Amino acid sequence: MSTTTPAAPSAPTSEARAPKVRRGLPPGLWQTVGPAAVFVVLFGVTAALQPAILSGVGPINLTTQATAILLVALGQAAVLHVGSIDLSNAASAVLGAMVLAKLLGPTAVAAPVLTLVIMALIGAVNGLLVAFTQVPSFALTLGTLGVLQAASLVVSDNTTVYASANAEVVQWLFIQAFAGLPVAFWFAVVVAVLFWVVLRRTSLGQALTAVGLNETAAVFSGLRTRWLKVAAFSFSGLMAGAAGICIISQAGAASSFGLGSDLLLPGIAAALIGGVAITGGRTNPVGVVFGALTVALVPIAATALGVTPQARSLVYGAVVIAAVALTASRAKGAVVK
Amino acid sequence: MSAPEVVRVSAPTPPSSSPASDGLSVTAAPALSLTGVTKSFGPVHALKGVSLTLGRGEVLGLIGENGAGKSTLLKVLSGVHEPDSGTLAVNGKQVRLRSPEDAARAGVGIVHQEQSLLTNLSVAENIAMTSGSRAKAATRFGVYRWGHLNRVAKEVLARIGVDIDPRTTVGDLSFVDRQMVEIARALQVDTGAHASPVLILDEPTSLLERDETAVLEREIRSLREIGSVVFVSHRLDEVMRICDRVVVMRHGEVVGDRKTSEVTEDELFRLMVGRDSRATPSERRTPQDRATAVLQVEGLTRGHAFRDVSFSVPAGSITAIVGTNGSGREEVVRAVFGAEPFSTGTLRVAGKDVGSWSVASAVRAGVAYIPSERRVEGMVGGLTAAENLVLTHPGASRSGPLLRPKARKKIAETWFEDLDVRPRQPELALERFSGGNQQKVVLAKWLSSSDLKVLVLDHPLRGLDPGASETVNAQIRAACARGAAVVLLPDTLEEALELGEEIIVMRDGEVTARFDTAVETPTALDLLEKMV
Amino acid sequence: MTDVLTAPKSPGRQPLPRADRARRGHGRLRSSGEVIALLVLLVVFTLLNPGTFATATNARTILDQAALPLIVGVGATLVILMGSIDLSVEGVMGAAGMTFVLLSANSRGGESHGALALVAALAVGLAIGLLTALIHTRLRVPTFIASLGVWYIGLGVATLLYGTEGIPNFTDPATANWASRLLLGLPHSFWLAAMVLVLGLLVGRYTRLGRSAYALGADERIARDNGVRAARTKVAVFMVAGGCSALAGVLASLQLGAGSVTLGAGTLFLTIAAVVIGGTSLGGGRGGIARTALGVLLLTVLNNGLILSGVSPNIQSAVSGAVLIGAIVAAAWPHRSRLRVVK
Amino acid sequence: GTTTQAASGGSGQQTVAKDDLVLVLSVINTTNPYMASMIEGAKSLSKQLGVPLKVVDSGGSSQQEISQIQAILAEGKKVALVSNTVASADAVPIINSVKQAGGYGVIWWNKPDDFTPEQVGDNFVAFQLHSGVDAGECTGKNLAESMGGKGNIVVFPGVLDSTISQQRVAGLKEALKDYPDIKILEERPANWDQQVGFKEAQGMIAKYGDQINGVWTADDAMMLGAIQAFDNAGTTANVKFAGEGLYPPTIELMQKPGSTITAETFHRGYMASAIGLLTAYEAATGELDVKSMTPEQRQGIFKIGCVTPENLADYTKYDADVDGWVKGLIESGPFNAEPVPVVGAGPVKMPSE
Ligand SMILES: Nc1ncnc2c1ncn2[C@@H]1O[C@H](COP(=O)(O)OP(=O)(O)OP(=O)(O)O)[C@@H](O)[C@H]1O
Ligand SMILES: Nc1ncnc2c1ncn2[C@@H]1O[C@H](COP(=O)(O)OP(=O)(O)OP(=O)(O)O)[C@@H](O)[C@H]1O
Ligand SMILES: [Mg+2]
Ligand SMILES: [Mg+2]
Repeated sequence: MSTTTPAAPSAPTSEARAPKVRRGLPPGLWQTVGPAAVFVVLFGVTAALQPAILSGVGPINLTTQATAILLVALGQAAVLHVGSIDLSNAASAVLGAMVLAKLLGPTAVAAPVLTLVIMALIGAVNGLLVAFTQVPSFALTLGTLGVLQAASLVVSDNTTVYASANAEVVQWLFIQAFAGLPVAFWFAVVVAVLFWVVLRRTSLGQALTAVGLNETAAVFSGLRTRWLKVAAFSFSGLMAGAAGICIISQAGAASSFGLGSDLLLPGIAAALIGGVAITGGRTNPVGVVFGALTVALVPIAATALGVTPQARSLVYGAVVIAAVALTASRAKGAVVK
Repeated sequence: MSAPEVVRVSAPTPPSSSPASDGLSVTAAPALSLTGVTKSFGPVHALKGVSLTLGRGEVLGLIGENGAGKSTLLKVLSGVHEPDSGTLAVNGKQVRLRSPEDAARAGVGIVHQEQSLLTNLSVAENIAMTSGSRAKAATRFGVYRWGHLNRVAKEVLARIGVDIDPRTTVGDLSFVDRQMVEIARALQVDTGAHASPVLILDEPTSLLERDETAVLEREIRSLREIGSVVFVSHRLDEVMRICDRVVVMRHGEVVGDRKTSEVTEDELFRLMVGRDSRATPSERRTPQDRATAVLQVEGLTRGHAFRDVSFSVPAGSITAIVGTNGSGREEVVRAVFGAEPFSTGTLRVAGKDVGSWSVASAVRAGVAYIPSERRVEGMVGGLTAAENLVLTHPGASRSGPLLRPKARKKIAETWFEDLDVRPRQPELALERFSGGNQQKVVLAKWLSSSDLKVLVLDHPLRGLDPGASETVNAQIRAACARGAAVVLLPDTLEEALELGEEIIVMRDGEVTARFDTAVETPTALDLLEKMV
Repeated sequence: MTDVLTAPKSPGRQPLPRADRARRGHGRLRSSGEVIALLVLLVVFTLLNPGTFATATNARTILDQAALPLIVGVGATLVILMGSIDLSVEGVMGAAGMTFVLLSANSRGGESHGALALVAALAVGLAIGLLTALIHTRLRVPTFIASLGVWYIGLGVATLLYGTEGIPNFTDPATANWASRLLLGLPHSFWLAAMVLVLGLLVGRYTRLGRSAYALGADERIARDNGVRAARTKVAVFMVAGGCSALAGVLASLQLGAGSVTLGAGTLFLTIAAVVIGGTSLGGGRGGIARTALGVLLLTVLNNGLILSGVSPNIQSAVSGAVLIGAIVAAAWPHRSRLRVVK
Repeated sequence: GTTTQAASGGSGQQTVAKDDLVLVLSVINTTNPYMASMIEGAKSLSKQLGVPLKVVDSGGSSQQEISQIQAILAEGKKVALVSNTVASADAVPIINSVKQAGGYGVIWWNKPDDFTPEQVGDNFVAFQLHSGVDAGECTGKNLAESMGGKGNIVVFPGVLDSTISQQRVAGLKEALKDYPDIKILEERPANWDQQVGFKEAQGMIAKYGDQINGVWTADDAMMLGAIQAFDNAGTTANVKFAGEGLYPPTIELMQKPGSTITAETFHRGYMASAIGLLTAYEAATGELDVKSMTPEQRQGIFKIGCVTPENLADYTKYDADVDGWVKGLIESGPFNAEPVPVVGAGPVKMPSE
């Protein structure tokens, strides 16, 4: 009840409280370049303190780390774009990795494709439940998170699943390089660019945006809003499957609590640092690329800055907040919750 | 109806202490006075040196086209905006209103253009939520006194003749009741501390049905006893009936200040729009064959909402449905659009039976719907005007799955010219346009269909100024000329009589009368009789 | 994540869906669905586990285990009622719990500072809540991300406090056993939670803070225009939530008899699930603390019952998840309509 | 295109000058006593060898673990690394990046079975562990003995997908074959976590009450949580406990008269990290010729101490002088130091069911 804080003087309307930062930039410009700028600055500082990161394996490691994060973040961005959230995508990624590891032996080259299809279908189930039973996605995907976790325990029989046969089908993704960076990363970037094209240049994208900005009006405009939501969740599942492929490509094995199981929060952070509005309708997938790179850079930067291991999560939290504070798209006068 | 007489007749005798009831002889300091108030939003000069006074016990009408600056002026008066320059005096004392709280403390209460109740809280709480001494009394040692709150709310509501249980959740109230709660809340500024409180009403009636406004009119007139009122409306007849004096604004300036007893509606109209005549009603068309109608509704029923509703609309004809709030007419047209379900009955569009009906399939069949709730249902505020325009019927702005921004811009520019949408910036987010201009864009969004068969208009002129109303009406007629069947839920009976080739009257979910205006000429009274 | 019924926004379109009317009177327990579900669970588990489920010992266990999510749930509900969310729960629990242990008599040789330890732990929670709120209100960062960052910050603080020495255990046996000692036949932990719950109910129903939270959740713009001090309310509510989490951290360390950075692991999602199952809308404005208490009991009984029934730990998360899905789908079913917008 | 990895296969062992070398220890977290002990051993070795040390805190996350190791590799120094991996599969990307950066790595506790040092080459110097089966057999036997060969026990394994936990449980079951009157009531995975151990034990107490005569846990953190739950129920005195790893609080409890902790094992984090780092260091500097290492040295199973209340003091004496023990290790080499010499070559054989 009693507040001991110097609360902001209550202003009459929200419009009057528009932030005073970034005056002088044309509106919207910062939202576009902000995520990239944040990354470049953080990278610059790190490189200045630790020049080795610029050469040799530094960029490779950074992009290798960023790839899986980027993939789940793109899926998350699609779901956030229609105003929902997907808390189950990391669990999907792990399950996807296990499915892939099990399929590689019998189906070889077809395995990655099958994995993507299966994971997209799982995403679609999430979407169907959200759209047709009309429940909040936050709660629903919290439930599917539990189900998928159990599924991965069952699929893996509580152990680590190894991709012993035909591992080379996916291994090259992080071995082959283009312009000095792993091919897998470029694939993810291409997905981001395609996603950008879909959002900005296609009617599907415009419809998704309409749903995110005002779902009721989208319904009244004759858009098939439920199927659009299903599409967004399917894309999230698909991207989780792609992240699963990355896990097998990198580690050759997957386990329920191993690599990929903690991609949820980094994925959300990457999307938000990439300028995705958590309220929906405002997404720049290219910004998400830089969001993912920033998230992957934080541990590296912390090491370079000599932060002790004990203080690392503190730094991580502070950077996430600062980056989002700098890049989040906040419509002028909009209520932030 | 001659307005001034009505005012005189129903005006309560002013209390002897306040001789200013007719706004003529202001002896004490005026309740409110403004001098040289300016307010700009970036490049938009919303108010350019506005001066006016409001006498004690006076009801002042404020009219003007959309975007004239009325709402902005009222927001200055109620502490929402601070003026860039100019002064403000309440009861002769110069004041600075930095927040709605300041305003309430100074005795100024407001009912905003948009409803501003918290639907999840009780009536009593909403009434208590305004700041000022009442709100302070609502708690003791920081603890809510529910009993006290309910008693106060009951009193306040009783004063405007409303009997609502103050414990009801506002979301459960009918729209009219909510509006009454808003007024009751705004009235609370009168707490003995204020000799002459000021109540500001920004288009309180634009969302009400005609007959519902009668209650409000009575209340507003009786408010003269306890204070002064500023009243905004686009309905000139209403202004003439209710107000003692009218101030006309145009482009952020006061262009006229007249006593209602000395002015006519036509003169006010001229002042508002800066031109002379009002449009003449179109000629009647010949009756058409209803058997081949584009839209055929037969025995449509859904629970208690509507029962056995039948009508048909031929191509190029307008059917107006009138009825009071709760008559079920909105539900019927929303069912026609697929936005709400119906349990039995048939719907035929262009001769084809419609089985499983949804908005998407309705749109594909060529049905268009202009909702009354523009902001929520009609437009995606965050998209640009151009994007909104082509969202449903992309036309040339799309080839296959790909969008063509240039073609879109061209389409939008054409429509902006045709409908005189201002500003002429189709690439601006639609939420940044004024309500009237938003409505024009929403209209264009549906009219741009190459295959428009049925056009459903739910209060298309709500909140529009007379000039904009004419543009919209012209477009409705143009759509008819192109062969669309129009279903119209008009704002006013006059509108129905002017536009409707068939007029259907509904009450309590059932059709109570039909008039074919080609063969008979009903009066507003005829319609009203069947409505209530 | 907002849950918006379009109907109330459409003036003139009355009456509202009937189910919505049944929900009026927020904060009051009107929804029988959850109560019935709880009763069904109780009956089913009693039948499945004769002699073990319906016993005084098990009742105590359930109440002891419900204590943590109940305490956290009070704060979380207030935050969610505002339409915000507080993800920092586990970080706050870690930091506050560690503070408490290190200021009490512990195996690292720390001396007992008595009540100061409790005060300091609560202060840590309040400070972290304040931090979240200030990041949110001043920098206009959505609470989701502000509290996500603060979650990490809390964990970082806990880790720094922990340092590199061994586990700090309470050395005073009276302290180490406090949580589970009985008072009137029920464990202290439960009485503590009950106290917080009652306070929370009073705050939600009778104080300006609680009512302002409801108002902000319904429509922040309107609430502001009606004189609700949005920033102040947010700061206060987040501090209350931080305080609740801190108290939960203290209780968790008492239950455990030791400090641990990951003391709160699992509490966040459990609590949010309980809030949602209770029927508080994630969009804000609707629901209440009493409902959350019911949700907590439902989930605690479910978990306890599943263990007693010998459900394999492998699929326990699936069962909890499926119950969560089932509960929210069942709750949402009557409200379904073509125009309902849920995010 | 080019490849991001150095050519695989048996690239020659390139020795690294001591000045270019940095020791790296990656631990799962910094707050578990075992992990804290690993850090302590690594610090001591670093000091005594005069080589700098970097500690990686994985924070329980594979993602963080790998990215931080790669961040250190990106700094350009050659590493001698020991990783206690979060998940066994993490060993692959960790070793691959170490190899690519020309460093030398040792993995402790967890790795995929078919990912062996011999197969990767010189840069994957060794894989080391204490046999979980040995530990399970030891504590299982001692617990059963202390219960007089009969009664009911509940079992708390660690994280479900952990190999080491599965080994320990298998060892326990193997030992219990000799005690047919001891019955396992239920297995409840408790995630290596004291809090989870506490909660799961609460559930078991509610379910079985006085039927429980013994509690077997796959490590001491979970045992301490379980003891707290039994303390709260007031039944600690009636129940025998078996733990693993002899944490400092366990020692205190065991030293108290009437302690019911009857079965423990002894091995130390500082020993593991020092052995591992010394192995990697010696390979890096050329002191150890990787090609001529025996299978026992490349996939070493290290001895585990079997502790009862009676022989407790024989083991606790080592903790008093960590630096001294590390000094001895440097002298004796990584594979022969008491009480943890190599006793066999991996992989650990699971007892047949
Ligand atoms: N917050 C604002 N920011 C920018 N421009 C504004 C703002 N408020 C009002 N305006 C502009 O000020 C002008 C006057 O608007 P105002 O809302 O006062 O008109 P109005 O007379 O109330 O019109 P209507 O009859 O449509 O309600 C318009 O051009 C409007 O665009
Ligand atoms: N962020 C903004 N930038 C520019 N103009 C704005 C902004 N926010 C609001 N406005 C303007 O504020 C004005 C007030 O809004 P409102 O929708 O009430 O308009 P209005 O003029 O009253 O329209 P109408 O009566 O036709 O509904 C609008 O004209 C709108 O253009
Ligand atoms: Mg206005
Ligand atoms: Mg208006």
